Amino acid sequence: MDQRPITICVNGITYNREVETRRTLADFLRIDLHLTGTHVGCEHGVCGACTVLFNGNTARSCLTLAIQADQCNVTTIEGLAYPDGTFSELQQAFRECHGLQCGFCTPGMLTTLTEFLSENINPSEFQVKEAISGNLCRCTGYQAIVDATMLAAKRLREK
Amino acid sequence: MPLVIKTSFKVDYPKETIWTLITDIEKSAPCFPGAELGEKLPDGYYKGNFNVKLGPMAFNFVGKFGFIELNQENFQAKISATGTDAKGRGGAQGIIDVVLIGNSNHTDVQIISDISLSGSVAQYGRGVGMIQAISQQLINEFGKNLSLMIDADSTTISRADNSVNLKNELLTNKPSNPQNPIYLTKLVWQVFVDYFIKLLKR
Amino acid sequence: MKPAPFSYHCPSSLTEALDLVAKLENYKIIAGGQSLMPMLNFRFLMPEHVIDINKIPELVGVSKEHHQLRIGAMTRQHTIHTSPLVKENAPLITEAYGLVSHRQVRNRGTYGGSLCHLDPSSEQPCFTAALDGVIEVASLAGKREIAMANWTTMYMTPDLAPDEIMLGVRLDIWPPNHGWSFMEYSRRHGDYAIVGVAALVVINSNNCIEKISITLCGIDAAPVRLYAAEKILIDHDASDIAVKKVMIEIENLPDVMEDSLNTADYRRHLAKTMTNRALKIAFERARKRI
Amino acid sequence: MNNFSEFSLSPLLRPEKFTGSRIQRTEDEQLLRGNGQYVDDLALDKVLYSAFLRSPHAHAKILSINIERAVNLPGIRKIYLYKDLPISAKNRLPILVPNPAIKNLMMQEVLVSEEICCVGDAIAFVVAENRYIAEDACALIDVDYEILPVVADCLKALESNAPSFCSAIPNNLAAHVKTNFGDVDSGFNCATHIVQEVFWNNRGSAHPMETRGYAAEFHLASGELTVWSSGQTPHLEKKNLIDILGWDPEKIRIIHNDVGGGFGPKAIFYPEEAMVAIAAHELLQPVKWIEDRREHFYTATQERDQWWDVAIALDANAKILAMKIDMTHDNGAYLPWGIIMPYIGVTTTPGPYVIPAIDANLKVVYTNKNATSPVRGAGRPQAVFAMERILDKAAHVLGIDRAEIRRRNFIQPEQMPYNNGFIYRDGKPMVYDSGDYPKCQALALDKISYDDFQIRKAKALEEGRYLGIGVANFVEGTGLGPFEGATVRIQQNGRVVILTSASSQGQGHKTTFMQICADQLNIPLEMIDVITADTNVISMGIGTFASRITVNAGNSVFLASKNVAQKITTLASFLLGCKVDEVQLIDGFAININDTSRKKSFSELARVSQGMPGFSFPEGVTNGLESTEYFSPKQSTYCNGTAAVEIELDRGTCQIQIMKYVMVHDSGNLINPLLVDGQVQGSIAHGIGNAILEDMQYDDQAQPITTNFGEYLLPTATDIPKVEMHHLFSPSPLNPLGVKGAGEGGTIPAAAAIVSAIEDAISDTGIFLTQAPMTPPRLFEILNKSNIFK
Repeated sequence: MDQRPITICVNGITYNREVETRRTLADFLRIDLHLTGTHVGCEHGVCGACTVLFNGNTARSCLTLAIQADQCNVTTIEGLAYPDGTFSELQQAFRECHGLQCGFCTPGMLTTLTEFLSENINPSEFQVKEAISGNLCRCTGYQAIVDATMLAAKRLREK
Repeated sequence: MPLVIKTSFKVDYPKETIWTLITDIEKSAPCFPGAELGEKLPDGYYKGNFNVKLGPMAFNFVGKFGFIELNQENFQAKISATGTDAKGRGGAQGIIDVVLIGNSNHTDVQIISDISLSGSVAQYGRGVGMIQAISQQLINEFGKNLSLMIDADSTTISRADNSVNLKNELLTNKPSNPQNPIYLTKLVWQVFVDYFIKLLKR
Repeated sequence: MKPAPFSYHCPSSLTEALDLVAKLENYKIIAGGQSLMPMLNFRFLMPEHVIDINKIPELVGVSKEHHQLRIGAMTRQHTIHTSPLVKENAPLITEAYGLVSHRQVRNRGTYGGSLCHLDPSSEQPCFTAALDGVIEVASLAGKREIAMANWTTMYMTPDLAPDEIMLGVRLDIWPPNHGWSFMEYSRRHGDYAIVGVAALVVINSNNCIEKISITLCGIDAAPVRLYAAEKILIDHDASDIAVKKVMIEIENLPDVMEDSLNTADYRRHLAKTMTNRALKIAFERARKRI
Repeated sequence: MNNFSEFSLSPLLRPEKFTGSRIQRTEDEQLLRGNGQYVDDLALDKVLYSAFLRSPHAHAKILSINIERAVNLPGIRKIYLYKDLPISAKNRLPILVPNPAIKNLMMQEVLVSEEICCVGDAIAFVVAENRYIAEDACALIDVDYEILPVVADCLKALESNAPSFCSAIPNNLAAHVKTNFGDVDSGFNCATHIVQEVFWNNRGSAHPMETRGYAAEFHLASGELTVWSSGQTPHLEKKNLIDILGWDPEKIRIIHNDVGGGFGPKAIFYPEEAMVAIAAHELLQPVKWIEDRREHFYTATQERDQWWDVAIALDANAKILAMKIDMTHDNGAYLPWGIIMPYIGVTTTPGPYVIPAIDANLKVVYTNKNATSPVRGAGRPQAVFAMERILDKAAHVLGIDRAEIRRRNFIQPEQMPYNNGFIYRDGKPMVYDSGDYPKCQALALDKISYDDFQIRKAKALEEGRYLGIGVANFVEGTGLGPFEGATVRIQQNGRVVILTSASSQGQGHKTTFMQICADQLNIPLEMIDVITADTNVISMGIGTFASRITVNAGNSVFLASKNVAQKITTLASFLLGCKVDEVQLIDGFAININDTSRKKSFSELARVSQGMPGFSFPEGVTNGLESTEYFSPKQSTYCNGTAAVEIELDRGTCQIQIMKYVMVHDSGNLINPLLVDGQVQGSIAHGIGNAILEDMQYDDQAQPITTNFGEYLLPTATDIPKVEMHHLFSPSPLNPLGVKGAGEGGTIPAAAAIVSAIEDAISDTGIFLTQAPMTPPRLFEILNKSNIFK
């Protein structure tokens, strides 16, 4: 078994762990670090539920090996709220607009849209739909997620 | 997933010669890219391995194969082959019809393979086009190798060694490529080397 | 759906990587991993070794060299998509990357990885062929260059020997007054194209076609460059008649690939639709830039 | 009908503080922080992981299994084969919903003993340190198969020379149900028009984003087994485990924490759950199995694969006189949910229309494909597809407008309650309880400006654009009994807890129940906790499916809360020295309205109600401030709706774009419109998937060939339009809240409306579309045959 030590910073905390080289980043976060907010929905990079911010940019954690995250920064859904624990504009808007039902796709939606809004706080509804077109949701029919994103964008603009 | 694949190749030999060669599994099998002949079973079948690359995927099908019909008059043969991937990724089973059409100096070998795949190999959705494309290439290769074997005097070539070398060259590595002459000459060269080595061994 | 065991290698230099590919059997190179990882998770692929070339600086970067654009094999798709240098010199590429999968994938996925995976529906081999890309590969024995036209040896199999690694691609820069369009049909936004087309054209002041390039993906194992059609269109006026002539060429394409989901007829129909639309846009853009 | 209506309700629920308002969900706080507790999130000490070796063949006999290479792999804890199962687990799984019409019953085994009946059947169960190793081991288990002839086509399966899908079953016919009412023959004899057509819907999968999963832990000290599941029916799971393990009921506890979507297939009991329980008990270590997505394609039940041969007889005015239905259901290999779903389909056919006579003939046929059971919509989408499409065809034949032919056949509101003639799955006559079908369609047509569509269409055509419009109506039996229970309790800390077995997969039940309870006790939501889906908190339960929870559990919460309010006021009246009707409940206090300084908190009252040793209660006071109710509706409630959709077809690609989607939905009173809108929008997305995207394909050897999300296409954000939603409120007279189910209505008419619109966009070809999904490749093949591209 090919095991290696890695150092990884997740949501601002640095972890040193031994990982088997074939272990995916998704499994590492969930099983080794008990950060189970990142969900695994398909393990072939289509559903987007496992999306995390990898050195600031979104990545499918089921298509990334944990070993590849050595010396890297990762942000998961657990790290999206403000340090004092208050919801980010996006999280708050998701709650107000009923942007989640079962909540399983939510971590991927939030990380994806966090990156999206960081680059565009004045999006059109279509741009939002494009931005989440790599994230599958079976409950909401997406509209409430789009509404939530538009609301969050509005608040970010007013901030 | 069931596939009917029609392939054919032409060789400049009388069909009698080709018939004798093809129907002698111990001789012809090694000429088939990826085929490794195993032991003969009581029921007349042979154990065998078939290594094939489906694009990025390399499979090693372990199974058995043999003739279920030999029709000397019409030069028609029916082969049955079944195999399971050694790494548990499913299997393949097929009935292969071979018909020889030709005259005293040319033969057109027509092969209709009715193959059905199971397990994850069947579910590699992008596979169908790939499998058809690859089949013709394998058959072309088969035809070339048969010719080479006859050229190199089929009587003196020891199958075992030959099969081994053919395997090493042809199969597990990069599949051969008509657009790539270098590779073919490499192959020809390889076969002759085997042949001479064997002569020297005597 | 977990990868089978493999031993992992992470060379920090090209020579180190070349040493590895020269000595290792049954290995796979992981670039962005966006195609490889699913195949590892599904266990379609079960290599003994995985060589990670993400830590090799020489393989990354976009630059302009003489009259060509050079893109390193490990340059991320998102980097290329958003590169001003690329947009200025090859807007076709920028447009094509807008259709490549999704942001999360483009952040990790690489140009070289895609060219080596060589999915017949992928946009990247298609625009590479359209821009007469030349692929640079290296082994311990030295460097080798392969024209995109010869890169595909068979279905999803590039002309890359086991001891070779792809370094990058050089692509022709078209004159500043050229028109372009990349169009594709996919079932959903970001899906692999069923059929895609890359069109480039230069039109002179009398609306005559001086230079043209038309390439299809999703039609065969390799991108299909419509050389015959291009020949016919040179010096032809950039009109609907010209477009019709290309339609005839597509109608006469010998064999169009087929799979369990999309028939050859459908792909041919899509090829005509997409080419028709792409050419009109390319003509339009070219005229604007005269 | 006499005393049909038990409860008299105003069309809109009497205004309350919480009930009826758009309350944000209490569930979201944790989910949005990533603190959900899905089954794979459970941190169990020393947990073992597992994987199943599954058959690559659709029909085969196992000749031999050799685990030598696998068992010696480091990290392997145990490999189970059929022979290793406890005796009680060697029987086939019990059928969940038996039916006398089932002639040949075939159910799954926990592990296959000998004969495989579909791809994905479990042959071996590997328990290991982690899932990676478990999968390594699976690849090293050598199985020798004898491949048997395969049944892949449910129509061919009935031919005399067809092979049998399973050697234990003589023929492939699982059940043949004939049901009819009225005089069909005279209907057809005196008809001026007879319109007939054969329709087909393909299978899809539910694909909740969370796959199935189970974790089990055996507590040596108490001898109890706890099973956490990602399911829909905790008490049904428990019932099955009791039989399979042969244990005392009180030793088995099922808990569903957060569940990542269900949509039907998670409602049935699967072999994997039994296997995990058995292993956890035997290995004295927690065992977890999480289905991967590929397994979900093989083993989670699917739906829709049906052939409908339908004929209607009409008079000169296009009024329907009679109908004949001949339906064949491709059931796949097993019958976990009996024949309920295809039967629901048949009985749903009449929908909102007056049909005096129907002769229905249902054949449920086994094939070597994955088993079927209800998926969101549960047989109704196919029925509505058949009914609405045949009406479209009739309209075409008679030369009248598609909306007009529907208008002429609607059941009128004054005909309510209306008996449609069939006996429903609940064994009761199908009596529609309320609804205004003509108004529903009229509103939809108005909102999509149906009347001037032809002008839009003509104008678009001038620009070479092809528009189409489609309309579909449905009536859906929801809120099925028998019951779902709830306990409401005031605890000694003054907080209120609601306990119910109703399991949530994202519907927001907790919030809904809190709203209902808060209004009855006049307390803020923050004072309430809700515990759902734990078999230890309430003795009986059914589960979450068939849009039944608000009707059943919701009304139980309502009644139990009322009882508790009663108990509080009675007790308080003694302590406050006033009459019962002088006690008012405000924010957790019982107050004497004559002297508001005199009040008792819920906490004080709860303590008193728990009694003091030796002291008796005053007369009229009973112990405890709690009540348990099992509301049992006397029959189903029937929600209805109309979908109207306008599309543009791109003939160059055969892709359609939905320009406008209007949904008018009537599910009676709404407890929380915010959540209902979410349910409807979500179920429409599922229906759009069924209409144009989701196409589960098998080859002629019953090999599933679309087993990943790259080839089985779920709708993404760019495929789903912003639906214009309107609600009508026809409260059900059958329950105190006047509610009906709302979770599936969006899915049911979607394919019928969209395919009708596509057909309208190719009206120049005269082609009639009979299939769903109408994917672009499928539409291309149809159009190409008609040479319109030439």
